[in-house]
Amino acid sequence: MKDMKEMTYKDAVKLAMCEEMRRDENVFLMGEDVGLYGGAFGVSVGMIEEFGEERVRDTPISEAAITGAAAGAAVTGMRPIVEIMFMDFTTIAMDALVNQAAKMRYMFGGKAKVPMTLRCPGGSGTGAAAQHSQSLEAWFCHVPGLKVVVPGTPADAKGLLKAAIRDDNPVVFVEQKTLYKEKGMVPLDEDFIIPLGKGEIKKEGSDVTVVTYGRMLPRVLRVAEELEKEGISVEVVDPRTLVPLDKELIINSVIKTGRVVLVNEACKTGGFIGEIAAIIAESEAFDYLDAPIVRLAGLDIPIPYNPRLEAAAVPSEEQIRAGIMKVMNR
Amino acid sequence: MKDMKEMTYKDAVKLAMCEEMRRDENVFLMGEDVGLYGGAFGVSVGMIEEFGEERVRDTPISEAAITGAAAGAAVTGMRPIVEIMFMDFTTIAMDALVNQAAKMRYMFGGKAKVPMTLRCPGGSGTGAAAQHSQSLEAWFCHVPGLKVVVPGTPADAKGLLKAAIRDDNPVVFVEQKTLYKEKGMVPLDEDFIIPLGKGEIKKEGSDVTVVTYGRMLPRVLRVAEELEKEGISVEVVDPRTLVPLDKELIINSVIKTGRVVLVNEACKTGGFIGEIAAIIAESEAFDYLDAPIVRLAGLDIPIPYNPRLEAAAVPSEEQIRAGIMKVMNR
Amino acid sequence: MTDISREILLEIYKRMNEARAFENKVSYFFARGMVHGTTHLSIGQEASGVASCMALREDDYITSTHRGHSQVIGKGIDLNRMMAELLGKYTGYCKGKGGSMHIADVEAGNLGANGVVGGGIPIAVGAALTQQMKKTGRIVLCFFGDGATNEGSFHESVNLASIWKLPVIFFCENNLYGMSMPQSKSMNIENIADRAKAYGIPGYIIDGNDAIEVYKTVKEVAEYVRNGNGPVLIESRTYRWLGHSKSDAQVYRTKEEVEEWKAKCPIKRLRNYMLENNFASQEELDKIEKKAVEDIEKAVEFANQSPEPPLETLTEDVYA
Amino acid sequence: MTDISREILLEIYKRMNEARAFENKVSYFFARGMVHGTTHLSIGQEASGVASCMALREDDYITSTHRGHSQVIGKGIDLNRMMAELLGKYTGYCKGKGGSMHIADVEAGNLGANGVVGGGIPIAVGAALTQQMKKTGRIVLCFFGDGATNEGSFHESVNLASIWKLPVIFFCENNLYGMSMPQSKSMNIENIADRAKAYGIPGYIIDGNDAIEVYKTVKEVAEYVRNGNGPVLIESRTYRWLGHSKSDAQVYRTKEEVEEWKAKCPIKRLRNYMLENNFASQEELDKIEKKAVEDIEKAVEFANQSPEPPLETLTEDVYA
Ligand SMILES: Cc1ncc(C[n+]2csc(CCOP(=O)(O)OP(=O)(O)O)c2C)c(N)n1
Ligand SMILES: Cc1ncc(C[n+]2csc(CCOP(=O)(O)OP(=O)(O)O)c2C)c(N)n1
Ligand SMILES: [Mg+2]
Ligand SMILES: [Mg+2]
Repeated sequence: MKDMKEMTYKDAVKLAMCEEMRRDENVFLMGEDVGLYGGAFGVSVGMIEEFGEERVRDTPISEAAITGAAAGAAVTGMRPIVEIMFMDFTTIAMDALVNQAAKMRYMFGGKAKVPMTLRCPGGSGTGAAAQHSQSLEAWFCHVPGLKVVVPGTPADAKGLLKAAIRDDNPVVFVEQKTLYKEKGMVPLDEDFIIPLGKGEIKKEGSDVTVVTYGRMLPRVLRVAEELEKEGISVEVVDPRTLVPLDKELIINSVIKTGRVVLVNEACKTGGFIGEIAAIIAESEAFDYLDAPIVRLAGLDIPIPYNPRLEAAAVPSEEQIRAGIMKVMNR
Repeated sequence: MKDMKEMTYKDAVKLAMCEEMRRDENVFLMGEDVGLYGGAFGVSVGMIEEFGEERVRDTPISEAAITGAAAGAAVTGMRPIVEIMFMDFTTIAMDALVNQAAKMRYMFGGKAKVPMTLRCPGGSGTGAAAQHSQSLEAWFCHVPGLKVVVPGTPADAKGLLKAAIRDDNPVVFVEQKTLYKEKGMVPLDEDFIIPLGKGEIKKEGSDVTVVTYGRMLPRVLRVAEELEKEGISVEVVDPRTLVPLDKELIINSVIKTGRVVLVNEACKTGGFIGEIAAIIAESEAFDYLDAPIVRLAGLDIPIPYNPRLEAAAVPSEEQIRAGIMKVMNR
Repeated sequence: MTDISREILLEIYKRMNEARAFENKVSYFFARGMVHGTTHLSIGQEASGVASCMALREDDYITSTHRGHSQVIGKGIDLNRMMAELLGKYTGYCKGKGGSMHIADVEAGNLGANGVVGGGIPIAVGAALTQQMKKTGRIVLCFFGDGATNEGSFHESVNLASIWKLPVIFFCENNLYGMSMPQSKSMNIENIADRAKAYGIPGYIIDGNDAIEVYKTVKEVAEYVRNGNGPVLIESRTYRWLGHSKSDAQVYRTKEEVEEWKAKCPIKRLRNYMLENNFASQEELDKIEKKAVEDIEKAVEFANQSPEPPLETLTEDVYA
Repeated sequence: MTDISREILLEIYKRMNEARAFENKVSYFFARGMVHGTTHLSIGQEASGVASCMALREDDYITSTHRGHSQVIGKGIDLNRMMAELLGKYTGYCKGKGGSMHIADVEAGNLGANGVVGGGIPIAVGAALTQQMKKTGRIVLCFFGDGATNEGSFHESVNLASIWKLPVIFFCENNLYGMSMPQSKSMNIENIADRAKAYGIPGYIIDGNDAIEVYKTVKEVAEYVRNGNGPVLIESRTYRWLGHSKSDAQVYRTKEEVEEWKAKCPIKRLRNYMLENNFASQEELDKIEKKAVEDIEKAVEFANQSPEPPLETLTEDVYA
């Protein structure tokens, strides 16, 4: 592996796109204001200068057509990356994504490939209120044919986005807006790929397993480090890819520790950690569980505007700590 | 309670609509081909004759506008019922339903009511393949502000639809196409209402709890009756409403039996029974569990056309029986 | 008299007859409950579906619809594998997983029928984008119905294609109804072609029952589109003789109206034209017709003898 | 000379000034990071937002947009509660849960700003359906931008309203850009009003910086719409002086262009008109302007002194 460099999550996303666009002329980016403007969150700033407006395509405000066009371009030989400005607006692209892109291959008896990546920023924390703050990854996980990725660090963002772009299936790549400015060491190797479906133990531990991903990962890690000092050894497991899911990694960790806390930002009811809970409860890990599973998730509410309320809508470090204490029976 | 009458699930749905439209002039039905044609599944046949084309409104093929218009009509004083021809096409209405209807009240600080009902037939089994056979209820359950109902019998269909129409919130009412022609006794009482959020024990039992809803309910009941004869006492719990969910009923049953099988038709990953598994695994019922939770769900595939393949895509009675045997350690 | 060659006219005639025979057979099967699911027949619309595709280059693309049998036969398809797909067999185009609503042959340029009204329109636009970016010189013919033009996907897609000047022909088969909804009730305009004005592109209205007009218009428009002038909207007026799908009592239209349109049969019309203008003899045309029916019988035989998809295929091909 | 009354002109002038003062204040807050989130200011568009609403009956409805401050002030709103909402306070219109993008007052006929481009258009259609079914005589004024007309929701909604002849005015504030995308690149037509042709309804183009033209057109169109003639599309041409939202370097347009439009200030224009035609004196107008600034200061004070929403309210009002 070549050098590493410290960079933001946002820049890691950009680097992945740029490297893949240099490597493969079939890769291109399209979306609202991704060109000169550089995207609503500035992820693609400067790309139009390098790649031109053919390959960094500004689109009208037409999420359904953009996403469907990506599917059509993908099935005929391109590898489009679509940026949907906020995850909330995938609501407008659901037919294209769910009924078309995800199902084409199967419906056509295996005689089609749809190598497209749909990038979208998810999550709350920016004061943008109910229609700009959702975490809807669970929806996509429920759609066979789609892969779903939610990176929690800059390095993962790079390695997973490159894998997504090279993958021959439609991949929903959920970026975390509140992580965009977070920094981390990122491998510069142009073949640094993190295979979709491979989770990672972000911190080893022996007393309790915490499974989490995305925005909640840094929070969990901070709590885990504090607790370490207090003598509680927390193992932090980050699946990184939700579909396909690294079940083995999760189950083995739970077998090892016998206790598990699941954390995600999305609304609790129907969130993806519910699926993880079910997987654990039906697995051989069930017999090793010394306490009920604890889930910590966003409240079942739309995200409010007021900053204090907004912050209280998703699990805080205090709540994560309390959840771990609870499963430890302390 | 007045008389009961035997009728189909489909007629029970129609009866509920007719009664509510007679009772409240603000209630009306709109959707594609709901008028003269009577709806793709014939649910509203004859209604236009009674109520006229103002109140049984044929719409163009415009799911986004129809659903958004229902929200707009609801917030200004009407109580629309929207029929989306197949659940798969709610993909086109997701912004209207999820970002608008579901969130209006909260976003506006409680100063709006959105009393609309979105009816849609879900599920496979009719040979209509991948784009006309999905069971997407889990999506809606993940959207705070929506209520979600999936009736499994004609009587429940009537009582729950009437409750949905009278409810002041947007309700997604998922009909089961393969149950449309199933018959059952239905109360004729015009005030027969089943409160949203109240589940029912469809069959009492003591050895094992099976939680299921919708199309899988009759299958589970048939298996349960067979097993009864073989000396296994199965309790069948039907939540009927997924949001709000009658958690107590489920948890108490699991505490009683110590074993639980969860069955739904939807794809396994991210399906609503995953949520139910999580609720059980984090509840006091966890300590009563004598075996891992067993989930039986649709495969993680789009629904294929070939009838044999299609049938194999969702849990069969044999598989349900095997699942129950497994949790019984037999 | 037309300058279309005799060979092409005969080929159009052949494929229209194949489409008719194919659908008559399918209709027969469904009426007897011998097939599972539903189907949407295009009997009466064959000129529209067949002659338009015949005007394409072989390497051009189409996106087809739920009412797509004439379209894909027009594009050139193996009838055996098509019938096998309809009967859910392993030898079908989609290995029995797609059925009538999803017949596709991506390699041969058929990007798939679509069960979602308007669902294929953005896909066509994306396929056209590929052609433009890769400078292949190919174009895309995008089919949809009158009802589909009320979907948001139509609007967004045509707009997108118009600003990027993509090589796509938006081909609206206006058969006057979207299921039970007459066009006159589903929109406040008479000519769907007028919707082109919202995107600054040309709009044409053609007689969709006249194979020659369909062929010539698409041929001409294809060159315009291929030359980088951007998309075009064609409204092809036609009629479906049968119900919307398997189960349709057709209460929304009169028998007289149906009879009127049956009199305008596109196949008879082309036949008469060829006879009157000495393109072909009665016998020749009879032979073609007969052969079409026979070929469909053979296709049925092929399908019947084909295996069901093995159960293991159930979970295959979800991912590449 | 206009036949609009002096009282109305003065009221329009007052509200335009309030809108300007409100947004100047908000801009100041955001620039200093004193508010959380983002906002979309309509400075330069006040005539369009204010005068159109002023032409409505008080009991008519509007659906507003992300760039809606002028619109809702035009409709008549309590500035204190509006400012409180922007600052996320409990006394705000949405109890601090909505913020700039969701200001609503359903009872007063404001069905809400919308964070989704085009999201309010179907809602307006539904509200108009209520008016038609209940025969209230009220109409709905539906705001959206040039960019929004490329969304499917625009197309489906206008079509639906056109066939049902619903009492709704589709009011497009064409400020030449959808975020960074110039109208000239996002669609292949010059006049958005031409999109009306796709639905068989009238389309008008007006100078959105001329409060008098805006008022008169909407007044006239409102009567047409109220009388059951169906919807109308109005394209109101205007310009936003500031960036799209809080963070916008505006690389997509020139300073000269912005300056050109600043010279066309809608407030100055109305002021000059009133002075030239003796509708009001310099002092009167100065007083109004001053009062507007003061009222906004008072609103800030009100908001600052207002409580934060209690934490218990977090889970309230999800369901009715
Ligand atoms: C999004 C969507 N809505 C509704 C349907 C149900 N449906 C299937 S075909 C059809 C009518 C389509 O009308 P048109 O576009 O005119 O095509 P035609 O059937 O007349 O060929 C409808 C409503 C669907 N398949 N997809
Ligand atoms: C569905 C959707 N897509 C994208 C956005 C992001 N966005 C917010 S405003 C805007 C531009 C809207 O342009 P226009 O309709 O012209 O209104 P303007 O901002 O110019 O007033 C965009 C792209 C959004 N809020 N909703
Ligand atoms: Mg039609
Ligand atoms: Mg604009």
